[in-house]
Amino acid sequence: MLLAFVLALGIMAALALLLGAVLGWAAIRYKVDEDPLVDKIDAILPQTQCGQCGFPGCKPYATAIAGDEADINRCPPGGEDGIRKLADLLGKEFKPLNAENGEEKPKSLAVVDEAVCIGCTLCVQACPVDAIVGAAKHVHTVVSSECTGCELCVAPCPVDCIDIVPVGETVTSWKWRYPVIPLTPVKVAA
Amino acid sequence: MNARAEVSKVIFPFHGGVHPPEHKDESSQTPIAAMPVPRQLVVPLHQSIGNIAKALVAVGDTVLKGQMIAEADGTVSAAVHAPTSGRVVAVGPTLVPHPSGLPEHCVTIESDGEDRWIERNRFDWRNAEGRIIRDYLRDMGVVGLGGAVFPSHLKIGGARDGLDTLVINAAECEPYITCDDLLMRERAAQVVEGIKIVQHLLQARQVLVGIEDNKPQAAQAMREALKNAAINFPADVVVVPTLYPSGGAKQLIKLLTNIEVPSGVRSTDLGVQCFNVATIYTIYRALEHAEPVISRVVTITGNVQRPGNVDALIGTPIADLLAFAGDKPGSQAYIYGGPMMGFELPGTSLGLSKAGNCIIAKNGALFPEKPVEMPCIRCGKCADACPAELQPMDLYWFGKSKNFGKAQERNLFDCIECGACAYVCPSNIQLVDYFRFSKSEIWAAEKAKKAADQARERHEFRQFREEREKREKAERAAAKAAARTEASGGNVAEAADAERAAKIKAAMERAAAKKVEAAAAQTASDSVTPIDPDAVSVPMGQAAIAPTSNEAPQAVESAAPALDPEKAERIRAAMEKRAAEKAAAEAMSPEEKAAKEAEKKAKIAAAMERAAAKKAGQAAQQQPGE
Amino acid sequence: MLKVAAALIPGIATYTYFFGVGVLVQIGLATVAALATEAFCLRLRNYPIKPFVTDGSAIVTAWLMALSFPPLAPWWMITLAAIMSIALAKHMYGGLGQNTFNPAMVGFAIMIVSFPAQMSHWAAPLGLAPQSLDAAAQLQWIFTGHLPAGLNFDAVASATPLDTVKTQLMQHTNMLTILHEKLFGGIGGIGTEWITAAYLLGGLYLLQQKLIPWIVPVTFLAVLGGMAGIFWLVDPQHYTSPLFHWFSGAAMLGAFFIVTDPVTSPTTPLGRMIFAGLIGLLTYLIRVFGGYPDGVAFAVLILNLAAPFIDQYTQPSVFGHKNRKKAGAKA
Amino acid sequence: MKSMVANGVRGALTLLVFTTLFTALMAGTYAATKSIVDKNTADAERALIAQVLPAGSYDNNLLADKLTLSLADARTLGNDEPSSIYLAKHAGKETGAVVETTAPDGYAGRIKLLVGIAPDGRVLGVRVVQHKETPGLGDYIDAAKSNWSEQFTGKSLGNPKLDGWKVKKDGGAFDSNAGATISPRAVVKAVSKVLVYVSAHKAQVFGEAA
Amino acid sequence: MITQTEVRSISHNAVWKQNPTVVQILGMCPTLAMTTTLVNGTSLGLATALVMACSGGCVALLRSFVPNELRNPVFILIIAAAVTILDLAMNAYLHALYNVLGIFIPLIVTNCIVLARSEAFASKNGVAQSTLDGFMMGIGGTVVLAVLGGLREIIGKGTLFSGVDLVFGAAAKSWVLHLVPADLNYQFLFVVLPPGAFIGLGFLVAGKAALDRRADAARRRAEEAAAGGSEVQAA
Repeated sequence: MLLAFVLALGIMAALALLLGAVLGWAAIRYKVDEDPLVDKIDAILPQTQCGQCGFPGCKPYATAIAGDEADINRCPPGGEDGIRKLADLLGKEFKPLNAENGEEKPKSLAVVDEAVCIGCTLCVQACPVDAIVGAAKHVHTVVSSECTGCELCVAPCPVDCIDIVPVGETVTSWKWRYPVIPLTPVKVAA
Repeated sequence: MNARAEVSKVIFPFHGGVHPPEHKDESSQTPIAAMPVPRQLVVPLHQSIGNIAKALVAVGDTVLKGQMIAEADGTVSAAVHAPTSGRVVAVGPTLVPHPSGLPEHCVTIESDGEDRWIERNRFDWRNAEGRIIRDYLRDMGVVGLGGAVFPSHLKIGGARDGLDTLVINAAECEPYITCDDLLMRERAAQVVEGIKIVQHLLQARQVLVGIEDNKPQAAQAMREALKNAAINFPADVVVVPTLYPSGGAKQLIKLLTNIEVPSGVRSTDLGVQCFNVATIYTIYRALEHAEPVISRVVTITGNVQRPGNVDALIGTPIADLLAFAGDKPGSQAYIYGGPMMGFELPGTSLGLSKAGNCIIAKNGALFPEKPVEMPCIRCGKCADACPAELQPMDLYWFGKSKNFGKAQERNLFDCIECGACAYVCPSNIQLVDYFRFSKSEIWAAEKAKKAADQARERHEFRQFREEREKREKAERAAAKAAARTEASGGNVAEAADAERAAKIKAAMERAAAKKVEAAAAQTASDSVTPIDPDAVSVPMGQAAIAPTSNEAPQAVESAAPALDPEKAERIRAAMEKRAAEKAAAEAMSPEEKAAKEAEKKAKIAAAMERAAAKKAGQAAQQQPGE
Repeated sequence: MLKVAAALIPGIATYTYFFGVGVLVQIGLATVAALATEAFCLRLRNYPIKPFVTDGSAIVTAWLMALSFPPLAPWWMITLAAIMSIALAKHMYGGLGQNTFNPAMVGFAIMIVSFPAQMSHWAAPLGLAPQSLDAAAQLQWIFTGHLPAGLNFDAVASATPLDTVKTQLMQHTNMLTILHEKLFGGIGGIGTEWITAAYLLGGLYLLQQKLIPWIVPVTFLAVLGGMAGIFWLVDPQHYTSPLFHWFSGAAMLGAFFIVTDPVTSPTTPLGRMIFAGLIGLLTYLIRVFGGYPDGVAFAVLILNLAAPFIDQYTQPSVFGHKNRKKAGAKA
Repeated sequence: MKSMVANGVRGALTLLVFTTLFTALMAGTYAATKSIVDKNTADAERALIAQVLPAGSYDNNLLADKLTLSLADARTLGNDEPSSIYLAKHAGKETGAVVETTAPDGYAGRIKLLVGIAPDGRVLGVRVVQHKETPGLGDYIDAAKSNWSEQFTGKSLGNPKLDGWKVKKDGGAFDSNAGATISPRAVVKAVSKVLVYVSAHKAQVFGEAA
Repeated sequence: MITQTEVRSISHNAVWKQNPTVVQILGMCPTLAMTTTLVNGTSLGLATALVMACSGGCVALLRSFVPNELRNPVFILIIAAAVTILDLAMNAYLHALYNVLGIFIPLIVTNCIVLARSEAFASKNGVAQSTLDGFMMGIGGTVVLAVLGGLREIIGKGTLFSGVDLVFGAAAKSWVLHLVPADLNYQFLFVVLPPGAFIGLGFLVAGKAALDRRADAARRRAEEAAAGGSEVQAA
């Protein structure tokens, strides 16, 4: 009986030594340095770089989410859809958009009223994606294909010549709708 | 002499297909009628699958028949011409024949009744270079008239050592439509002239004209015209069985040559090219008579008094066409195109487009209301009917559950939206609607993804640039400060020890100066930049406060190595180019228009550079990994 | 769907001829219960009742299930089975077109697992039993569980040919002796062989109407017969012939009416072939080596589960992509 | 490189400490409960055997008084391995024997049985110990499912005669459920085999111990 | 050490919100195999709760000594020890019940809910909290196992509390309720066999979701009413 105990203990100890050593070694050897999660989150974020989430850009917000420092419901341009995708990715529960961060708006573009623009370059400096062109003392224009509609250029403009215009649907951007299923549910008699 | 050799007449059937009631006799009994010039024409500018043509006229301009009123915007686009002479009364969004029912750019012309041609010069295409011919066709607005309106100039050329087979699509498989049938019966000789031109341009070794066996008269006319024309290449009419959608380009190519063209592959690369017969006709008119595409034959049928074919000007309001054919009461809607692939028009005020091969007045007798859509029971009838050999029930399922990735995996984009699956579905499911929905969702998602990637890249680049500017500024300032201390240090130096001590002191002072300068730079940049790019992980509220002098140099130093050096290098390279381009663009900016132009060019160039840099970067990253 | 029901009628008629009105009672009970359950579930799920109840799918389910039941099963069993098959196997999964398992077979399987004793109470076919039950006696037995005075259930009951073969073999009886029993007629057992032939007739009608893909019944019967043939040729003393396997039990009913159910089977041509073949294989294995006399129901249910998987791996190549594959292989 | 080794050593030592601790804990519990567990196991076995003996008919330790059969003998009783016959004694006098037997021909495999036999050849009791018969169909031979197995009590080789040791359907004396005759058939056959064996080895079973 | 609110939130979370069986769907092997009767289900559930409480406490106590990469082996070691001790103890002191639960007691080691809670909760929280969480998780599972076992017993066998004598001795045999008279030999095997457990569990999951939804709707209504009320007051 005693021998059995000693034997069991011995085998267990030997196993423990071996496995512990392997695990300890492997933990260092196969360490993954980067955090691919940040990139995955960043890929879901809309990249408007608008800062409405309270972080200076999408990547910082992604880093904060990955580090469990920020909630997933702080991105208005991403909308509910984006929150759902983040919830799926992180295995979290869906939360409605935090109203403090703003509300979901249709995709918009900044438009410079060229009659008013004085060419101060303040909006050029504000634009996070370099979508506004124009030199000092010359009228500025927004490159519509690169504008993310983040609205960051609106505030710095001293003459309020920038408008945020929602992008309407055109024949080229039109999408086929989800086919309506003509299955009319029976009205439950109350 | 007629040097015609025998051509292969074996038919290679494609999978699936359906045979709905043809309804062709109603409209094929009368010759093509000429439609009088209407009072007003609404000419859509989006007349190809590519970019919308750019308008060249403004309200109030007078135009002549055949005058270019909009030019092609880029390669995948085609010009638009005035169908008659008159005055431009409107340029702007107007309802167009499109399933969305959304307005799109149109030029509305009020006819002056004179129908006066612009001066035309015959184009000497035989001695012209291929590129010139292609540009000419683009400027003549030649697009595929079968319904897809693919710019024809893109299909000319490409094959280096000639083409094996030129397929002329005259199958016209959709029910009701007879415009190609009548065109061949009445203008076969001109079509054959067109065939000769295209054969020459493509250096095709043989030409096969595919006609369904329900159009014997057209086949006969074409055969005779081919016999009568002096052609020196093998060409013949191949009569194919009537089976929808044998008129689909891919299906017809398969039928005639046994070549299957997969999605995303140019048929030219497989040695075959396909043109619609009406397109061939317009190519002939354009090259031999310098006539741009300003009219087309359109079938008007269904619930009308005089169903038939009309040679109508592009832009003719649908209402005028219907009035010409005698619209009967009881029409619920008007189908634009055939009953299988067409769509219901959002109105009748809109103008005929080049894609409009048929208008069907729809009533309850001809188009009984479909019974209720029932759930899919996976019976597989749709798979049996699918000419693309897809599994429509699976695609339907993925589309319905918005599982688009899976749909794409199962070759959703091989679907030609022919509607055969929906036609045979015993549960009356509108399968094609789900496929179109899935496709447009996928496209939209891809577009959004591209835009996001672009924005991310631009943002990262911007951050990098700001970083570099700040660093350079700091370095300059430090150098200046160092020079100052060095000078003062020289006076004090007497012994080696003292010198060393002084050096240490100088270094300390240098560091201190650097700190100060950096802090200054920081504050300076803060005053113009609302977002502090250094404070990467600091919430904005904190970042708005200028950092203290202790934090600043730390941030400057730590932010740079935080970037992956390889990536930084790439960004630097891109940045240098970009900066140069931007400077150039800005230099040109005094004139508003010039600035725009330059910017656009710079943008394209920059995008190309970026793509190249990205590719190089990826390659560089992959190599050490392997 | 109604055509499928029509194709079952010759089978039903023959079955009734050999086994009495009990068959019709089972069918009637199953139909009523299935339709009522269908309507109730649709109502509960806020679906329009009329198009779904009239599409005939519930009726076909009910009939198939009733035909796999012993004609003298008590009334509550067929009713419960019908309710279970519609509510549990069909509507729980999302209704028509969404069910993973063949509802008829689920109903049957639940019952044979739960009440194996009652589910093996088969009356002897016409002319075999020492005492036969008239219509009134059958009804009395089905609805009350009692037989008229003087009748003993053991006297009217009889095992099915498949069951007999299996149990007798277990008693180490020689196959030839077994087949000499009068229960066995020409090939598949008295009555049974005619009923299966009638199913075959109905199946041919379905094939002619192109309502079922021919590959499915053909593969199923070929594999079942092939398995039987191999064993039979090796050891005819202990294994029965392919003909016996084809014309007894639910082979024909399964081949044309159950394995062909589109909802629960794969959709690709190759997939259908694999599906039907594996069902044939499993049916034979369960019949000969398993714990239950017939294997069609269990084989179908097991393969139902594998249908999406089979589909996934048997996707046919799409128009134009065949060349590409070949070109890729060459390159 | 060094940190890998260091970390490995640290991991090994940590795991060693934990393993030793918990192994010791488990071993301690095992030692503490062993005697009770052993007793429970023996009790359970005894109770199982006692099921086929009338209550109060023995006062000996059933597990101790047993006869181990040779493999050949065990085979005649259908067992694969050497089996035992347990002897019940009351005040030193044999009151019965419990025979382990196996019916090989159940519907779904072997059926293990315990048969209690009195010295005069009467059956004291029959219990199915292990079987795989179809639930709800053949499993009524299990005493936990029905009292079918009680009909053996009191029967002997002469009552009924040997050719009456069949189910009623086969013309014998034993009841069975309609539609499920294979399992009872197997059990009846196995019990009769035990009776035949015991009567043939009467001296060996009862005499030798006496 | 542990506050009242903590106790409440941990308990609510473990028993209802994160119920191991119907929400996390963990530890299905015992759930499906051992819920043939109310007594079986409850007993196994309680055994699991006991193991979870012990292992939770142990893990929380030792967590600071465990390097990150050794978490799994050490936790499993702790759980295995707890289960082995319970197994031996039950064998010794509750032998009849041990016979019934048989191989499922050692299998608690592999019940993923035990390791899951060690990893997700105990490795980050205090001893008291972890013990409570483990125990409450076990209780949450027990409740479901008991309900499932009870339902299956009633529908499948027509009895309730059968096997109670295994826990409380032979005297308890009379406690068994026969909803269907015992001599009818009623048995609905489909429910007794594992498929019945799957379907029953499905119904329980659906039932829980329905209850949650109803509670949610009620809360929303109450909120709306409150909001509406305040608006009215403001106006």
